[in-house]
Amino acid sequence: MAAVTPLLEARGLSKRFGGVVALDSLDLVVASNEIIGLIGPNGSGKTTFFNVVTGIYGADAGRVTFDGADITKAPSCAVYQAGISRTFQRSRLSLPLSIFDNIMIGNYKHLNQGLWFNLVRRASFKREFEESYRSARALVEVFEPVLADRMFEPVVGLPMIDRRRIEICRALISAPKLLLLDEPSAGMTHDETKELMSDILLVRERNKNLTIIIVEHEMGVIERITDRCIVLNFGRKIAEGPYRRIASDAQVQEAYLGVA
Amino acid sequence: MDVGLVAQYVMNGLMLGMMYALVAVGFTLFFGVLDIIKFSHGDVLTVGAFTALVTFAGLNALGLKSQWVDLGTMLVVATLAMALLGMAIARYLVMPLRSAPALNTLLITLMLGTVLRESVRLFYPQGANPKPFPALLPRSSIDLGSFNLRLDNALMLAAGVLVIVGLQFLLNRTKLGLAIRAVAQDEETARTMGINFSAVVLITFAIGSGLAAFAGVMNGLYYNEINFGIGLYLGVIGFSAAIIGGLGSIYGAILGGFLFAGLQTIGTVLLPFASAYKDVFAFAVVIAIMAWRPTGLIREKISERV
Amino acid sequence: MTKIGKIGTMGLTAAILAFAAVAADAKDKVKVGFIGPLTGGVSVNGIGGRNSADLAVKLRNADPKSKYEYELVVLDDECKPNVAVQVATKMAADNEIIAGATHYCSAAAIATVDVYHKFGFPVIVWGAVLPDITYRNKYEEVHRVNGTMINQNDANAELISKLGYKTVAVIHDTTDYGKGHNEYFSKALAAIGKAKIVGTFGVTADQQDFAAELTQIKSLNPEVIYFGGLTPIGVRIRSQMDKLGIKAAFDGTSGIVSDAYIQGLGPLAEGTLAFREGAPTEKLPGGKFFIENYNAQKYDSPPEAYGAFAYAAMDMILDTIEKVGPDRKKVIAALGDVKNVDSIVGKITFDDHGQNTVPLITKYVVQDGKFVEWDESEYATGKRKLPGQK
Amino acid sequence: MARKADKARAAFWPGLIALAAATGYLIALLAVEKQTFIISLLFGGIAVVVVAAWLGLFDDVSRAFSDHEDVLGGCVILAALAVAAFFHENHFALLLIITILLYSVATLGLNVQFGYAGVLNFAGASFFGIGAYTSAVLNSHTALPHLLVLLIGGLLAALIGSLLLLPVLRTRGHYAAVVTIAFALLFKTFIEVNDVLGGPQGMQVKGMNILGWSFNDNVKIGGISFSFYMNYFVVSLLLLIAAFILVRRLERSWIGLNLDALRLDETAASCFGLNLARWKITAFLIGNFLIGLAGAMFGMVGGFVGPNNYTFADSLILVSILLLGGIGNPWGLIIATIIVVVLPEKLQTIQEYRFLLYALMVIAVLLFRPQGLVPRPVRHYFPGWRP
Repeated sequence: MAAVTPLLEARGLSKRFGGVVALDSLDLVVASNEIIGLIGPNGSGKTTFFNVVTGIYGADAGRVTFDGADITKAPSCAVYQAGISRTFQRSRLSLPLSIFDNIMIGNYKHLNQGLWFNLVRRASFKREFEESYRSARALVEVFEPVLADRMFEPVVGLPMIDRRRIEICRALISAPKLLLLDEPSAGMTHDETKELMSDILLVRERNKNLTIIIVEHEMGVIERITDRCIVLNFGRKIAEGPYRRIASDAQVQEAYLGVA
Repeated sequence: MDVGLVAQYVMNGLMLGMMYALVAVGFTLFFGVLDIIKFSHGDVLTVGAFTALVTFAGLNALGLKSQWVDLGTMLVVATLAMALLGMAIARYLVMPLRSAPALNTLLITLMLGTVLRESVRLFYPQGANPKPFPALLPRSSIDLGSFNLRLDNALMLAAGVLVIVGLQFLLNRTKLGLAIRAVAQDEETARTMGINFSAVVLITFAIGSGLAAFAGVMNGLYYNEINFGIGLYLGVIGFSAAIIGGLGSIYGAILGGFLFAGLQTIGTVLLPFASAYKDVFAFAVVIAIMAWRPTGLIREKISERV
Repeated sequence: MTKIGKIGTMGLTAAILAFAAVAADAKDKVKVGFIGPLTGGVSVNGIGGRNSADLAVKLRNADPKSKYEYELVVLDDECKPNVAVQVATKMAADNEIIAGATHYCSAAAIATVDVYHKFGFPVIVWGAVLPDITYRNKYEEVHRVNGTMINQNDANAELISKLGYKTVAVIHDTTDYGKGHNEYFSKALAAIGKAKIVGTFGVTADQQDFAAELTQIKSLNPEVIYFGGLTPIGVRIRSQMDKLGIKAAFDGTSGIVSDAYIQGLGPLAEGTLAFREGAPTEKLPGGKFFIENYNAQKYDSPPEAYGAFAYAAMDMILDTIEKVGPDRKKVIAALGDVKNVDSIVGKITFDDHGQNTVPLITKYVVQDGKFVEWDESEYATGKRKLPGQK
Repeated sequence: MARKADKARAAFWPGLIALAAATGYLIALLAVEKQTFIISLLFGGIAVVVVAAWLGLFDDVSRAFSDHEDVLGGCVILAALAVAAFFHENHFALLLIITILLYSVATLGLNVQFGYAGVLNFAGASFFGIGAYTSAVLNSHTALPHLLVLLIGGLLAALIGSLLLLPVLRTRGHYAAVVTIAFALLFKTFIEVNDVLGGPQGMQVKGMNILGWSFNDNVKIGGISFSFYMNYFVVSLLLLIAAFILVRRLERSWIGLNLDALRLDETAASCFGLNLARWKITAFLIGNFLIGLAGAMFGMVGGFVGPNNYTFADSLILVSILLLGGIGNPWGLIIATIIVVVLPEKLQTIQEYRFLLYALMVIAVLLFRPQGLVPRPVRHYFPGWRP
């Protein structure tokens, strides 16, 4: 994968919480159209990396460039505008809102946010609304056709798997360049996870230039969908490469199992 | 301005600050364990003061005349009664609303405050009028130039400090305190540690409300007058104090209390012939502080998992 | 509490039924109004006034010669301008109510005069003493049976000067009532020219802590503290004076002439001066008659200082309605020329502003837990001395 | 509400019937004077509502409203006119109705702030007061047209409100609460102690006057004479209609969605491009504008402004209206406003006890129906729209 242009690039990225070092001068390069598995034991800084990239935390040192632009200091909303969207470890949907609303939250940059447009020009607003409805519906249908008929029901009543699906739709609706998946399997059965993954791959089939970084504990998932893995431990990169190679790496096994 | 006058101002400020601090501490305790604002706190104070007054009348009816016995009994009765009231409030109004948005708790306790206040006004004989509160502390005073130090004020100040120190000890040195702090830190972990959550909450409310009763009696002794309205004002100020100090931090509450009193006093000194502006000044500063330190002077540790 | 609510309701129902029973012989019903502070710090005065007005109505209804069956509509102004405007609007807006005896608090009264004028609703003020209520505008709707604060402040200043005091600090609440007292007292004192005012402090009517003001006053070290305001803060200021070791004499106005003041202070009230226009109730022409009938009704609270005036105001309203019938315009016209009309507070004459002239001013001093007339007090005889009294 | 989102439009008539009943009830309640009747009327009303709710009739009503809101909205306006017509000579009843209308406008503003954006505002009464004082000052010292004065009242409230923007934006939850609480107390004290604005005594406000049509004179049309409050009623009703449409459209737009998103989860919202500050400011200013507008109008109606009208306690009344009605639901707000304004007024002859009963009532609602009387339904961008 030498010659591909880097989409996301982190250099010497560090983040400290009080005494705890969550990221320790991390270097990491992700090329376009890759699917990267970001793995490592709990507290090895995977989620922190996502939070730093998406501007929820500011980095203490180092820089992050995305698509050639420096986004180290960029606030969350700017990072999204640049084309990065994410899911969360603990599902963060707005429960009282409808499925459609939740997905539309993810579509902020494609919706006309002008006061005048929204309040006065209701006819054109209606047009935009109907378009958005169609695209959202189409996306949901990929994951679960049943949900597509319940677009205006609150998500609060839905099971975990459906919530995950909607969360992923929310992340995909804005057609991002980079998708950060934070433990999509959390709180789901093995089969559910499988199903979800194939749906994600399906979406990617349609949209070739979608790059994905996935944090996951289910090694089955990692093995199945990633082109390449990056292993973190105590905030530093300890290994990198295809899953097979990584799996046999001594350091990695030590990190995970604590055996030499 | 001569020294004596300064001393006088300082004394006024300290007395106010102490009372504010006592109220603020209550707010902070409740917030600590339940992340809620119990707005009836101020009116619990009122009820406490009136309870003490009734006790006093009762004792007189019994023919007891010793100041110290009177005072002691009044304090005990009022504190215990309010502790019970506090537990009742926690049990029947606050706990049931845990799932509801925080504002509902704020509002329900606020309405409860109205109920308490109105009840005092309506059901205490002539409750609408200011009531004389017995001066049970030795009133002898030393005149130092234009500064006159009254023994009773000094005693009250001391008592207040003692109570706060005692509370500190309770929270930091005892098993109960540990439990309370554990719950305040993280309810779930506390439960897993085998702490009886609701018991801790009830006890905390008991303590907080007891403090309010104490503050109420202090207030009565200081002004030698109580009326059904005292709680509302003290409540709001105590709340502001707890907030600027930083909710959940006892020190913050104390700091906030004295800070607010200080602001009011400074306000009066700065604007001598418009001392009415002192509250405008004080609250303006409060707003400024919130802009400067959005989570209070002593920052509350917010750990948001993302 | 709902229980109490219900009980209240039952009581009310009973009252209404009783009324119906009395009204068996079909006289026309006529509604008249009363407004006063029934809640809040000065509620005793309001309730005393209400009872007195109620007494007037009861006696009238008991009188077989009366043409109409009167019903008293009572509203609470809480002694607050804003509430007063609301209830005044409520009363004046109700065309069934012909006229009203209104307001103990000047701050409330002055805020409402425009309302009464707007709705053409005749009122007789029964307790508020601010001159502007009758004199600021020339509203034919507004009348007043009690005197204004001007005369009482003249008497006040005179006494202070006579007692040989040289320095006075003034505290007044910042409503028109307190400001008025400040204005007229200062004028009167200056006119005599014996004592001078060393400092003036405005305080809000619901203020709790006066340490700040009093500390400054202390540094000014006056012989007298004049207070233009009502009982509640009067009580606070007096007791906090003691806290700060201020020895000055406390000189109040009609606003503190109330049992609540003495209840509120206990022994500290001793030696407080106060002034009120009109003779003490028991010395009024109809005083004995009034007190006897009042007690006969077994009201749970006393008539207080202005009860007799409330009675007189209501009685005059009823007389007028009896004379000209239940019609606001006619009542206004009739009240326009009231001259030397007998009443329990003496002869009533309304000047062109509807103001009754009450020459007599009573000076009070608190002695052994009672408001005693100054001239009969041991302070006048010199048996006791006010702080700093020469 | 509409569980199985049936494709068919819901029936129209349940809404109409409910509306008619409500209108009749309101007229009765306002007309009755005798306490005994009022009490029985109240308990009767409560009983009916409870039974109807138990029979699930209200689901039909709410479905009717969500599908035919435009038509039914028109009917509501007619109903309001009918009530006013019934009391055309009764000053006080009209005043009450006007109060309801204007408080509704104010709470709609509060709703944009707290109900949608989640920005706490415990100084509602203060901004209301700013509006009222604006009209007091401008009407007596300037010759500005009074409709313009209303506008200025709103703008001024928004402007002064923006002084609080920095702390409001930086703080959250209870900390945000204290900012507005402090402001509420500051405002009241300030008005009280400074003489320029009349101090505790307040000020008189000149009545409204549009193109020489003086609102304070009783009107005679044909043989019928109307109370002068009728003038104010018409304008107030127009204000409410405008405010309602504004808030409704706001809710049913991407902006409404943004506000919900930032209320429910700021972090997630900002991860999807939301500029938190921008939308909080928008909501806060729009809200204060509406509150100030209502205040300015109310000042002219009441003819008097005083610091004690705009205390912290009054702000809390406004907030409690929000909770009673069901946060975020404009219809609920109006119902709650009617209750909160009319109830204490009608219970006044139990004078001394009215606050007590009123407080107990709110407690009961919070305990047994915390989501408010009329919970907010899930967002439908266009009433009756079906995929």
